[in-house]
Amino acid sequence: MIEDIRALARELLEKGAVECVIGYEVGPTGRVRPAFVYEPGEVERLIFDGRCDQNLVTYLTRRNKPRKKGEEVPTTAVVVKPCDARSLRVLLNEHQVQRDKVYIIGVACPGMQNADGTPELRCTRCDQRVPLLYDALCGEPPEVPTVRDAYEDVQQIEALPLEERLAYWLGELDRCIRCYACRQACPTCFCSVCEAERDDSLWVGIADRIPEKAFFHIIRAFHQAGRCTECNACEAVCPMGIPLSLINRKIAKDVAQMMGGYRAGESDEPTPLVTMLTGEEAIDEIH
Amino acid sequence: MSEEIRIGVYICQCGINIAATVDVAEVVEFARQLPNVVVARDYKYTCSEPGQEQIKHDIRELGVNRVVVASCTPRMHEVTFQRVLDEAGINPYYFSMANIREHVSWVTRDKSQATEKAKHLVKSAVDRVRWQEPLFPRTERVIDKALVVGGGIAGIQAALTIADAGYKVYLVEKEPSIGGHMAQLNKTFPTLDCST
Amino acid sequence: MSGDGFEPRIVAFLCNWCSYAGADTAGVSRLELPPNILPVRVMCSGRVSAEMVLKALLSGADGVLVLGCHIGDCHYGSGNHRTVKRIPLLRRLMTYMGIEPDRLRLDWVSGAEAGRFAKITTEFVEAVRALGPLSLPLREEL
Amino acid sequence: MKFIEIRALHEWLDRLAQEMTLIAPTAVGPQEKAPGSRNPAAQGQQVFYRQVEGAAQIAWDFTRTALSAREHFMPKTETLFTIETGPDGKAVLHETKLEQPRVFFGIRPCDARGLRVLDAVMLGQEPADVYYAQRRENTTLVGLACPQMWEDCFCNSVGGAPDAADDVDILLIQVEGGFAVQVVTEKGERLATGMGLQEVEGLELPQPKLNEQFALPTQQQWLASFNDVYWQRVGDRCLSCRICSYVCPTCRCFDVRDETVVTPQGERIVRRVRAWDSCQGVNYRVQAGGANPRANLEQRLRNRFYCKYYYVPIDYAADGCVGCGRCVTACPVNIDIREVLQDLARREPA
Amino acid sequence: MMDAGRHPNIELLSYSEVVDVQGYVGNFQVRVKKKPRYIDLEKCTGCGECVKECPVEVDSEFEVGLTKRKAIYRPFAQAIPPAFVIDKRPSPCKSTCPAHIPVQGYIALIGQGKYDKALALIRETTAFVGTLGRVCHHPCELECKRKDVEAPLAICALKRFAYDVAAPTAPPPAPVERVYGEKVAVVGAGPAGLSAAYDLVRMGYGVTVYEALPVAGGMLAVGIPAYRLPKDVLQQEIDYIKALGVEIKLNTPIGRDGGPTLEDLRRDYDAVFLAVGAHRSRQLNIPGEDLPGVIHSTDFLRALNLGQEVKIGQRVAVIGGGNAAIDAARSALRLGSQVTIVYRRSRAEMPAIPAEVDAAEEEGIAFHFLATPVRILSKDGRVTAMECIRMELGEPDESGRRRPIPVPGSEFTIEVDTVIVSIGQQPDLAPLAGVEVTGWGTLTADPDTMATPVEGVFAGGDAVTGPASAVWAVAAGKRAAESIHRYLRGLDLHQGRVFEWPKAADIQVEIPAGTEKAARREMAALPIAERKSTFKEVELGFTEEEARAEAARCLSCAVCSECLECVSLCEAKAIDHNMREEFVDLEVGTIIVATGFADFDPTRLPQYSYGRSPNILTGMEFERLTSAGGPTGGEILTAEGKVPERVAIIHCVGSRDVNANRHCSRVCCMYALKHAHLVRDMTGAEVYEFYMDMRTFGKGYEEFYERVQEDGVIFVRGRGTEVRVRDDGKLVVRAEDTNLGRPVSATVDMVILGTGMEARPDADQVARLFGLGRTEDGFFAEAHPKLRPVETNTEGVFLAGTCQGPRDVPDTVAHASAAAAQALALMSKGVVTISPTVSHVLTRFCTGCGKCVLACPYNAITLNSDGKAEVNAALCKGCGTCAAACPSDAIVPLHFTDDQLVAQIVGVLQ
Repeated sequence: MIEDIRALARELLEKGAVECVIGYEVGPTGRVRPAFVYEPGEVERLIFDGRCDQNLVTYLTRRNKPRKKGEEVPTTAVVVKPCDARSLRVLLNEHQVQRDKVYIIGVACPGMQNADGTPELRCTRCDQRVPLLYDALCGEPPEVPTVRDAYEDVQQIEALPLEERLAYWLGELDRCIRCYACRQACPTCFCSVCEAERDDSLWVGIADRIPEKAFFHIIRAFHQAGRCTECNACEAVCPMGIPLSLINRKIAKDVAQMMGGYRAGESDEPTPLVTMLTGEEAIDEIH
Repeated sequence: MSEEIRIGVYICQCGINIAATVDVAEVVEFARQLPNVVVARDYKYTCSEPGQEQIKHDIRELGVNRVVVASCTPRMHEVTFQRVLDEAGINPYYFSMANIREHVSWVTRDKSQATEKAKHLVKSAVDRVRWQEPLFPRTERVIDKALVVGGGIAGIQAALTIADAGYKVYLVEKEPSIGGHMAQLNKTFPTLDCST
Repeated sequence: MSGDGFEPRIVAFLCNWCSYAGADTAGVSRLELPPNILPVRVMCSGRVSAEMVLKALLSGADGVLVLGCHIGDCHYGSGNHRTVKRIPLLRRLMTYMGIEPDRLRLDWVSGAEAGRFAKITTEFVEAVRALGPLSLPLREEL
Repeated sequence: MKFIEIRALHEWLDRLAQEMTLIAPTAVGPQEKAPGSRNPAAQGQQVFYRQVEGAAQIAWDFTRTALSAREHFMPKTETLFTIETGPDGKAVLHETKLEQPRVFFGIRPCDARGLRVLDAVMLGQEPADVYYAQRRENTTLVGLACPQMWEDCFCNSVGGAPDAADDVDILLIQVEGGFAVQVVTEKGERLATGMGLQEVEGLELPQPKLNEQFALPTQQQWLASFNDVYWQRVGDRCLSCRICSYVCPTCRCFDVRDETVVTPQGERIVRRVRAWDSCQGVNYRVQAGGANPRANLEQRLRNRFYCKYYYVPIDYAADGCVGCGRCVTACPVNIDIREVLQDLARREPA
Repeated sequence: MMDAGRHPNIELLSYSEVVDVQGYVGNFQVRVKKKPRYIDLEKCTGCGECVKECPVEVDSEFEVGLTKRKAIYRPFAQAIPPAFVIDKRPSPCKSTCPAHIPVQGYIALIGQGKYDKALALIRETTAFVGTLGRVCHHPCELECKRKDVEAPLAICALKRFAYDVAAPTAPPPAPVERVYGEKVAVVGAGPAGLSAAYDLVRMGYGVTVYEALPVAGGMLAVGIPAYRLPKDVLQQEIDYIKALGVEIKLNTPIGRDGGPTLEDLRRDYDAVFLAVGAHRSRQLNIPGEDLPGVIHSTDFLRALNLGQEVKIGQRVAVIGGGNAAIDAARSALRLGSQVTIVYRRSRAEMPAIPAEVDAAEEEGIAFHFLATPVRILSKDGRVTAMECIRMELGEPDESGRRRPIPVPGSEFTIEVDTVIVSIGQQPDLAPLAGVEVTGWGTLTADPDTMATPVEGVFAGGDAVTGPASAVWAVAAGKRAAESIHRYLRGLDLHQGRVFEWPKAADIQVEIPAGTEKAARREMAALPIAERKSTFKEVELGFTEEEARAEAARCLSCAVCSECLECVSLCEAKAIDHNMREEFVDLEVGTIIVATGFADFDPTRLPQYSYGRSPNILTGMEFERLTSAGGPTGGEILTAEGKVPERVAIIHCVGSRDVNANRHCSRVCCMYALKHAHLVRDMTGAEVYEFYMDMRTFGKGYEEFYERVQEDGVIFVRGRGTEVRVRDDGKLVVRAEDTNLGRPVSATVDMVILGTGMEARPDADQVARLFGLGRTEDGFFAEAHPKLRPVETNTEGVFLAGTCQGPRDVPDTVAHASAAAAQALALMSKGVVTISPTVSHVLTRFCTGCGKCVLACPYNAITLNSDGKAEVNAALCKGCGTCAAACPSDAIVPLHFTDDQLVAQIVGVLQ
């Protein structure tokens, strides 16, 4: 598969079809990291394996702006896993990326692995092995049984008594240092100025206290309603190890349950939170 | 920085509609303490001519440039007071209203509770008005052509009325002929005359 | 607020066309309402964002009530279609984070439903009173 | 050479915790974590410098803490003062009261060295920052030498050492059965009196294992690289989060805002809040009127390296980076300051 | 009505619908769809001649189904505009037919016994009438709506009937006059090539067809055995084409054997159509395939058809499941062999026409499903047996059929001496230098226009699609002909053409009430015994009675059958069956919605037995009965033609009823009184009026009520609860007389149901179009029930008449006048004031994600060319829904900003 990716990357760069190919490489200390390849001669840097769990789609939003006023938006090729493709679809739906400015190198995903070689938890509940959209597909789709995500992790929290839930989250949020890595790594958090960082502290101030942090995390999750594709980028980058996916997945679960099975990034349908009722909703909790 | 904010607060007694349950004097005293409030007054009927004049007077004489009226529902008199501001030369959107009649005096029995709640609402209105901005309506041209959708008797009547007044009308009918149900009627009650 | 016990403070977002009018009608009908309800008028319940609800809770409200037009009666046609998705979803998320669900309620009150307004507000105040003040760590601390 | 047995040390620490504030490395967070996750922070509990109630809470077996010692001298958030309405309706200002005397036990030499930069900025010019000054004054540092250099550490390349005693009041070095104790300052001397130290002849100190040393770029190389496309290439990867600056012992940028808050009693107070800021944040350096000389991500990223290795040495005559390696470990996209330094050092001086 | 039709300021757009409304008060942009009337309004004189020969009759809407009208009709005598209109809808058969033959038209003509006209009508589309009538795989029949009644029509057999009965006596055609100088070369005289030639020659072009084989007809001639398509039928049809002036050069291959090359043709002709077919067999690629006893079906059938001697053995295996395989198998059977068909999937997946498979089985052909040969065994160079392996079906492949997978170890052997391979064909394109070939070995051509990448060269038929059926080839030829015509005339190849016809599943057809079941006729067939030894045609065709009975089953889905009889009758030449819908864009300042109401359908309340007796009438039906222009000429008669002696009128049918509509329809009391009066006046019958309350609120209404009381009408206060139809046809009405407090009943000859008004079924679409609200009863909502009865929540849009709620004529006129006055007030003032409390975008924060655009109930927000949200202040009503949807706080509802509301929230909590 990696040879396919490299060959494709070389071809695209040689033809001048793209300015840059975003993929993965191994850094000098052996860690896998995003790679930005501009020269055909450098494509050998690219790798792809079970360690490549970053969501590179995050980088597309900022590349969708012209370098200088009046310049064309450059075309970028990006290596996209099935989960990343859903993020990309959300960005396309929300006009953050122009389809003709991105060349999607889809990869048939073998599933990502933890440091110890076990499959990543999120990959064990993933039922897509081929991205929903791509310009070229690299690799053979592996035979992986279809798994239905039962949201068992979320259900565990839901099953806790209210006070224990509060205690749990207070404990987790206490460690948050408001570094915003979760937001920055998230492909679908692309506001130019985050509500939590307004100059006028309209909603929250700059302090690192529970109310501010609770507001930030609840509202960030809420803004992800119908948009979070559960790529787990937020949790993967948190320097404090806060299980952020539990919040986002809760929202995704509820959106699917309440709004006719909607799953972000699987279609061109926008988040149901901004549209009219369709009659398929199961909203049982008015009051 | 823009001009100094000078808020005038007017608590209406509404006869005894408000005054019977809300200690209006206490609310006035409370309002007077609030930041940027330069004048706070009560009056029997703020919406009356003398009540309106008082506001205009304060705008002119005391330099009040934001107005809060605590009285009845804004669904009743918001427009009235906005006009007062306009007439006194300040933007009508520098106005905020606290509903201490329908939402307080008429629905609360305990006088101290009512007074407390009235203070909350006045405070809220004063805080809000500080953030309010001047707004200006604008006008748009109207194309002098009309569309009538449906060629039954209603559509025909409307189209003819407008056409007779000299305006162009497009009459759109879904069926191959206009006439609608009316064309199917033979005689109409009570005079039993012909319909077509 | 008087009394020895806990008196909850409730922010009630009322849409201008139905619920605010319904509250007015309650006044005109001289119904007795709990003084704990502090109304904030918005043009449409669709204006009430998750941020506003949270801000109210974090700023000292013990409960938030969102009242709009009945579905189908929205003055703006479908503003409340968004509300009916947004608020219950927020309520679920809040509950998940450990905040009692009964601190947030979405309901519909038309301009004529004075009795309904009184019933909902009274019920809600009693429900929040039973819960006590909102857990302090979530509030602004000194 | 002075020596203290482990048990004696524990007893002393337990006593100290009774008498004053004792800060020490301690494990924080739920123990159950996503097993084997690629995120190093999710590998179980993390160690922080936190106030402890006794020796039992102290984590002895740690590499470096998740956050540096900075958070105890320049807290993430502090209220400088509050203003509230007094009974007569007039505004009353309350200044924040500061902490009791503190012992900071177990600080790593690099973290202690980082305080030099903070000292230079907060105390080096008039007026000194009173909050910082008092905390610094009130705190006695008991260092704990690293038995080896850890993964990603490079203190030896920036002039430090895993067992350097330069910036602590007392330094403990683990030896068989206890710790060798170096009392460095007078402040340390005062504290050490209660420690019950033994004098042991011929105590052999272990030599910590060092990481490979590398050469730093010269001032000329820094100067010549400022407008290089290199920063764009590194910036390509950067997420513009603030992890690197928030884990750093020498980052000290802060933001101050006056905020209005409502107390649970419903009273409104105004408070002046100081909180950490970061040059990596999008709104860093936005000036009144909207101008922003660090509008681009790569400009901000570049700023961080120049700050450590160019601005601080020139402005404050201090080493801006202590080589703790936290930013290297924590960076989610593997922007490695060692790689950057070596890349620049390889360049021909202009 | 007349005034409206001729007022100089009124532009009447009849038979039209508003499909889109943009803009805002004072500045609306409206798009109107003008449905095709198929009759030129300017030319139509309204003479009514056209109606005479129209074969299609449907219920008259105007006479509420009491009489019939034709497909070409005028709604009523005084209609405005007075022109006729053709009621033409899509039909599943014509839509599905690849060649879009007007199926319903020739079926209607057959039904009327006009067989020659039926043949002529089909020949308007294709020359292969008798041929397609025999070999077509008739996808039309799969979609025929009659299948929902019992079984689809035998469309194919009816086409054949038209040919068989009319063609022998039809006069030979005269050569077509050349209109254009250009010449076209067609390569291949198969159905595609000849269809293109047929259309081109009729347009007036010179056409020469080059054919490699010694006969014309392509696969029709050499691929299909005579028992399915007799040689003379095909030959007559080819002769017909030739008679029009098409030249066919036989034995003239292109690019080989000394024939001209494609380059030559391009030089000598103005356009070239390549329709070389797919005559090369696909190989099995198994050991033993080269043995002499292994032949390919194309070769086998070609040889048979060309009359060459073919030797096959006693035991024949045919490999494959397509039509060619069946043809080969049945032909081999007729040569006296035992035949087995081996097919790798199951019967359900066979691509052959199912009826053909059935016929093969009837004739005694054996089948081996789920098996495929792995090698052919031989002895002394002669085939002795074939080793096969069993297959099982796996996941569906790209064709949608389940992929066969070999079952390991399941090999078995069948003894055969001849193997006929029939697993598909490919075109032989090697001689055509310069053309572009796809990965499938077929020619590259635009699937819509048939244009190839080579200038002036078009291609179609099997050579492009791979082996398909004859009707697809005909369709391709027709498309190519149109494209070549456009190409030669310098016209756009696409513009104005319909390539995608509506899918049958999307065509809504209502099966007329009372349609009775009638079995589908099947053609008689040759006895099995006779079939085994002869190549005589198996199917024998319909008799005239069978054909007409079968034709009578047609449901006339399209209403107009396109038989084109009307065209010849219209002296004004006003009829154009090719009219298309048109769109008109209007700019208006105000809109008045006056879309009216719907009559309540009493079948929803079965207790009134409506539909179970013709003497139970709705109010509107009775209305027509009393009209001089109505079905009885204005006489009140029962369905039996008698003057009724007793009549009951039931009020509030579908109104004031929790099971139907809760509202009062306001007009029924009065029209019921009117009806009572008319019955008394015209027949003297006894009239019972069952009413709940008598609502006579209008001017002069109570006086009218008194007058009707004086007429001697018997009033019963109480809801008519039930109408029972007695065996003798009399009707029994039951009610509870609330004055007497007991049940009463009346036996009558006629019942008039006082059916009420309700909102039109399309009210929700109209509401969405114009941004209207609706009240609980489904009618459009006015802005205020008392103070603003004609305004709506969309400024500049007003309501007039019963679309807002039930009202009678005087009230409707008053309401409409009020709406007109409101519209006039706006227009005469010339300007509108736009409220400033609208949303405002802070572009610095806007990311252009579009959430506000979607959230806005008024479509007031768009993304501008910078990718930022932009508010049309005139459309914005200030609800603020956008602000709650915006994650960036980038859109601010002025006067209800976040700052202001937060200040208010925080303020109120202290």
